[in-house]
Amino acid sequence: MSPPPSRDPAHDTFPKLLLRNAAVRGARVAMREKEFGIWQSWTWAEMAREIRCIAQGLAELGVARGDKVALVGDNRPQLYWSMCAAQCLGAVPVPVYQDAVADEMAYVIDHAGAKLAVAEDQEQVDKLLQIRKKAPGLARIVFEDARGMRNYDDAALTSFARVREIGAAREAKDAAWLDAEMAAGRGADASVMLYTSGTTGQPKGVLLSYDNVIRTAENAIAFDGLNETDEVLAYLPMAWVGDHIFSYAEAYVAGFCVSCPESGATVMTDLKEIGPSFFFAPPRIFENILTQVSIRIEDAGAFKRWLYRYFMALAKRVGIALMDKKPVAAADRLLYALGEFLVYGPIKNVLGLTRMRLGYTAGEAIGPDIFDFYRSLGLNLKQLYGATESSVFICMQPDGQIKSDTVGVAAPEVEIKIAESGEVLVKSPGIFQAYYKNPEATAAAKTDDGYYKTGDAGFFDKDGHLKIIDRAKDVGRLQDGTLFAPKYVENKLKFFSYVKEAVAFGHGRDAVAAFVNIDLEAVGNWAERQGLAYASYQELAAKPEVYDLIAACVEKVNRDLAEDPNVAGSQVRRFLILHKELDADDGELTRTRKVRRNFIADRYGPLVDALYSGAERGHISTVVTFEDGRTGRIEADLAIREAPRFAPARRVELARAG
Amino acid sequence: MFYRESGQFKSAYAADQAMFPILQDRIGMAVILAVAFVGVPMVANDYFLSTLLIPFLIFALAAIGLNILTGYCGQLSLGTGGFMACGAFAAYKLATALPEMNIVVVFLLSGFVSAAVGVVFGVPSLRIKGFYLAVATLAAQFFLIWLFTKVPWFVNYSASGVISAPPRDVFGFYVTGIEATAEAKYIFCLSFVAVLALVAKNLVRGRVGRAWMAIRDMDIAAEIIGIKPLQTKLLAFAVSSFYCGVAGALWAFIYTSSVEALAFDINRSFQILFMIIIGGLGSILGSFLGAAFIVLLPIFLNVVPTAIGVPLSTAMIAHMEFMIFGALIIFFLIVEPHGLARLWQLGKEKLRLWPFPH
Amino acid sequence: MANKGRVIGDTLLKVENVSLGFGGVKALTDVSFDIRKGEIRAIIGPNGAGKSSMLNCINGFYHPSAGQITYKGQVRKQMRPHETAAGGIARTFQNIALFRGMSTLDNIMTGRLLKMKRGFWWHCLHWGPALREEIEHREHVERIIDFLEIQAIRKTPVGRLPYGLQKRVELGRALAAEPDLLLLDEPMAGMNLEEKEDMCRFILDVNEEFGTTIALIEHDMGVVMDISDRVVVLEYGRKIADGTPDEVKSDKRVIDAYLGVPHE
Amino acid sequence: MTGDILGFLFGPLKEIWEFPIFFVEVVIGGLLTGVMYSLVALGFVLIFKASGVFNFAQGAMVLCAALSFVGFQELGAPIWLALILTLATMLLMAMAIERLVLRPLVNQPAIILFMATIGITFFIDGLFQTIWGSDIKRMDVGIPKEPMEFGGVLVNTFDIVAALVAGTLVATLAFFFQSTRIGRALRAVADDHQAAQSVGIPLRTIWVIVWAVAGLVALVAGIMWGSKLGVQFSLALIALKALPVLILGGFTSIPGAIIGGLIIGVGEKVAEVYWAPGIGGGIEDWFAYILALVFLMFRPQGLFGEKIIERV
Repeated sequence: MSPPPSRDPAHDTFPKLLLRNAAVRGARVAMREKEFGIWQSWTWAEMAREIRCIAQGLAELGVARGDKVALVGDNRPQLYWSMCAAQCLGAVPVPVYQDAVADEMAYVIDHAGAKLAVAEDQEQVDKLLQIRKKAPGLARIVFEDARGMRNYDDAALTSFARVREIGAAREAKDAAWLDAEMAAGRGADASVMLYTSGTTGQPKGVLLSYDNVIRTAENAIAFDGLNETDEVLAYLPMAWVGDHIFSYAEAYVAGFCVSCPESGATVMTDLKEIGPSFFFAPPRIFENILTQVSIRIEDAGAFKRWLYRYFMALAKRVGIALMDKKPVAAADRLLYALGEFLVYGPIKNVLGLTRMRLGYTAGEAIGPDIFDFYRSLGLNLKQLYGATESSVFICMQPDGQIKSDTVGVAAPEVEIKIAESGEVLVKSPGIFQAYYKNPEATAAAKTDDGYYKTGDAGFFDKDGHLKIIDRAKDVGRLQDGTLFAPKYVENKLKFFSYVKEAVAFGHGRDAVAAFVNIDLEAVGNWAERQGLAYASYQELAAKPEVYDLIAACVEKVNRDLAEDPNVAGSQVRRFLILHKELDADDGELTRTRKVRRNFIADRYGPLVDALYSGAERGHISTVVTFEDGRTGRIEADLAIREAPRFAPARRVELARAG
Repeated sequence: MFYRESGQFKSAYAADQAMFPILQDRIGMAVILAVAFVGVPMVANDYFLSTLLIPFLIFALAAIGLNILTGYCGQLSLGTGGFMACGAFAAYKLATALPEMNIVVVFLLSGFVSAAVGVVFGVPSLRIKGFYLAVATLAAQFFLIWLFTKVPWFVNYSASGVISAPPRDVFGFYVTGIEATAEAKYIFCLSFVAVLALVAKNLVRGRVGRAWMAIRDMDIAAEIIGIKPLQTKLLAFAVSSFYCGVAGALWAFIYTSSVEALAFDINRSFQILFMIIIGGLGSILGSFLGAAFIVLLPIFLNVVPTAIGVPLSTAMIAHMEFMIFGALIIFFLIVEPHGLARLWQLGKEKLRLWPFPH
Repeated sequence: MANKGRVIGDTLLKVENVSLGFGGVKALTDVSFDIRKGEIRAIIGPNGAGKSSMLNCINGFYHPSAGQITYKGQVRKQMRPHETAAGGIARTFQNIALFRGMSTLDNIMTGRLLKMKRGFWWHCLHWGPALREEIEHREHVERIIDFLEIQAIRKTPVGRLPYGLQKRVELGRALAAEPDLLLLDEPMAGMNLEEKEDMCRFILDVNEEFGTTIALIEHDMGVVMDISDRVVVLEYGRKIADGTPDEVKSDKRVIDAYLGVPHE
Repeated sequence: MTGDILGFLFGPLKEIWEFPIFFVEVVIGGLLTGVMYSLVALGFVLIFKASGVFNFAQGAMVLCAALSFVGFQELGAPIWLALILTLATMLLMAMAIERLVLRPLVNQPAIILFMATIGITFFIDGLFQTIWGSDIKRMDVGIPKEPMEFGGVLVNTFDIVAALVAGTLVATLAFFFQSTRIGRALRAVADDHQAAQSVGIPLRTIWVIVWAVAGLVALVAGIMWGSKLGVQFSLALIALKALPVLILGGFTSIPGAIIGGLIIGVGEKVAEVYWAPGIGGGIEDWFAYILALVFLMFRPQGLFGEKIIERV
């Protein structure tokens, strides 16, 4: 069953959209990049020229229809161009997570069978050269930034400038050839291959067709009213489907401008400069920004702090109602307007969100306080539910119907049903073609009637909004048979700014126990105000005062959980604060920074045992990988705390809900 | 608070290096100019224009001149009064010798005469530095004033030695002499000051200004990267004296309407120096702020004690002025050597980050 | 170190029998050596060996009381430092000599002053050719900023920067002049290991990427031996050794000087 | 035209040749005025040597000392008491300056300190005139003013006394510097602030002492000048005359201050008497400066100043 084609049949591939944009809005800026102190920009016409030259150059290097081209690096215009250039030739771009260690990269490149890779800089080139034995198909490496590459004489290396140069020569001779190649693409062709990080096992290559991506992008653009005047900052990994849809697909379809930050370290400054109208970030980033806001305001003088508190309280009271166009008293409206001038406007300005018309957060549940904070400032932040396999969009929140604990209603042209097991099943134009070279997994992921199994457990609330509670396979039961959704508990913990990560255990146990990672910045700042001295994360994490702080958070979570009869049994009985931050390099988190619960349970087995043994302390010794690749061993002796628990709310409600 | 900079990104160096890179500042400046050129002449009375605004503008111009030399190029000068006198007398000689010449041209030329004199007195700056140079500039101050007092040629052999400025017009409006209205004088001064302030700002933010600041911050390093010390310093002396000269001409022709050397004595030099210390060394804006401060303080001292019922004698006010200026100079040098301009800048920075402190 | 592609050319600067004295104190006595085009030449020696005096002679800050300096084939007359700068010699200082009142960007822009030709009157307008010139040089400076990885501090007043960054800005200012001969006076003094490594990388990159001839003074023997082609060793104002790092390392007098064997 | 200029330049030489006695009188008059300049310059040098501060306020201190001295006398104090009270005032002022100005500005560039002393000048000018009034006051400490004749040369007794007083003061200061503990400490401070501190000399105390001594010198100068010209604001301007003296003599040299003063005194007087009439007179306002300036071009460090070696 093939997805419906794009709504504009003449422009059913990105290369065709590129030509259309160059023709209808050639003078509009298509991309920007902060480099050499200013925002270098390219119009659609210039970008089309660049892409054509690169495509010709890649063809010269032997890239042909059906080949895979790996893209390795941060968000750079040149990498986005290479993506489109590959598509011009009918090749399939495979963006790779730029922070992947060599082994992970080797797997992806070998599995995809990439012939050529476009790497951002020396660092990525080094990795690629290192993995060539494991990925023998990789014949050529194009590098964008020539810095430090002077002494490399590997025959496989070509500079990006050189590719562009030979491409330009070829383009001058034979532009018609490329025109034909670009026209030869069809909507049903494979457009891009994105590797899912996967919480377990090896990553899977998700093949999406042009129809998948373009049709979905069209729907989303119509849903949110995006157009060519919008501005987006591309700062999330190119290998992640979210970036592919928002910074690439939607930009080509709607014709808006995408800006690339100077470097990872300058994203916040660049964000402020650009002031995007459409902004996307995982909850983690919104959370970090809010933490920053709280910390910075704490350093302000008494008057400013009072002003901030007063107007934030007001915003909390009336801000969201105002945004949802609900009736608000005239006096409050007036005060809110004053607040906009004195507090909200300036804060949005400093954060770079002044021009934000639309913001999305997805990937994880966002804390209701955090979500409400942004919305009460008058920012149209929405939650989104999606997956790589569905070209992102499954559920979206329509304006005026935004709730912090649901992900909204089905997106346009999306059908959702809930399986017996509670799993969410989806059918939409964006549902992927197949997992590359993995028919079993493809078969397992799709039902016979064409639904994609999201693997998430959830249910619709009374307004028809979908509420996701956890991964379907992770939902377990305590010994007494009570339902236990670990992520639900973890998220509740993580909604406290002091908690960076939490890992909850309980399946098959008599009660719930948890590991906690403190947020070094927030807790560190708190410790400074308390006059607590500490030298390292480990030392801070072990402080009894910090335990008290976290215990208070756990207590609040338990109180909260007790309110909802469905999850009242999941209250945390015992917890400990881990001596190190969970790290993707140690395999504890996925590249998208989701906790790998089972891996952690294995690795920290003695600690889990200690949580359930009633011991006062747990001992652990772990191997860690340092930044330079060396490994070392960390030993720690951690305190374990008991948390107070609360009686569940009345059974009557439980009965009704059940 | 007022600043909403998000989204004001620069995609060209010209925009990045603009005088007012922030939109709100551009709007603010446009409003100030509109008020100064249109609003003020419509509302202000003659007294306000002739005793407050005109001297303020002229002082500001002289302060810009001294700031270029001292604040930007680091060469302390106590001869400002002398260079102002130069401009005043050059303008008088030019205006009387060539009555047909447009007064704007006269003023500009007198600026160039001052510049030439400034260069002569700047020559020692090659050999001597710091307060040695300051003392040397006193030579200019005393010598020039003596010259204009003692040599009758400068006053066209007038017996009294005090002469009034001849009436001249621009576009049919008298700007000097008895027939000139306060409004015409004000607009004329304002135009001069606005244009020259713009030129000064242009100079200090480009190649020339960087060379000056390099000399100021570390003259040895400046020379080693290829800056010619004498030429750079002499240029600063020339430009500085040009500004002071034009200011002197405006002072004599427009403000006092009489050309006399005593108006430009050593105290005038100190007065201008105080303006740039209080206003801010190395800041064009500071020159305006300092001038405003020095013009307003005596008025404040006159009005406030009377208002609160403790009227002061004239002598007392003069002494109070001395003390307050002295104390303020020390205060600013200790607390904020970059003066009011820096305070404004810090305040602006606060507004840009509002409500955050950093 | 794979320094392929580098070409060491002819003599760029030749110091012959140079002596320098201040009053009664002899800072340099009869020192001779040469610097070849494209090489990294180190001048080392214990404190007070006359290394800085040597650099000061080369860039015209001091005038040798005897001997001569030949630069680009011409015997140099008494020259003021700004004249040697115009001849293509740039330098950094042991005790950072940045313009503290200016930003990083402006500091490096001053390094371009020699190359800016537009007249004073255009600068009054800051428009037309003057503006074009500013932008043209800004572009060049931005490349240096990018090269030295100091984008984040572009508009920060240099006085507020930590020591290591100030050193980098100073290198940037010297590079902005596109010198033929770059003199570095203890570029790594007071730096921690990581900063030293960065600085070494920059020095090598400058040498290889732009082909700039570099003469550097350094206290830290290890660093010098790693990056330089040839080394001159001074002690008490006299040359005691000259050669490749390996030769110098095994020279008995050098070992004595560095191990502090009493000297009569 | 050329003839006029030559006549202007060389005419007076003929006059000098013809009336040598008058010339000697002029020179001696110049020398004695020069002594008075030296007296003011001495205060500058003292402070500059010990704290590196170019004290522009020295002239104002002369005025303040004189004003206070006369003021106390007007209040009925006998001369000795007025002298003590004035000295106490100057000491108080020195302490205030050290505490309120020098201490907060320590380690600032010299030029900033210089500007700060301009601030001090204005402040104390205003303050003392507020206290004592700004009328011209007569000062009489009983020094005779009749002219005396030495071998046909007429000399003013007052000037002789002034010269003697100045000489005594200089001798005392020289002794103070060379032979007392505090004096040696002062010299150490002048050479190297840190070294002085490291051997246990409290820098702040030193500064107070130096400023107080400069106050004493100012008092002496004030009494001399005040007796000669009356006590009034223009006394502060005398100080400006001491600046070229310093340039000539070098900022750090006491002998330089004296010899510089004498040269300026003589040069100014001779020029005034012989050449000034030809160009309108009143050249004493600037002659010293131009002389110093011309001199500076050839010897930037002054007659006795140390040669400045620039270091990088």
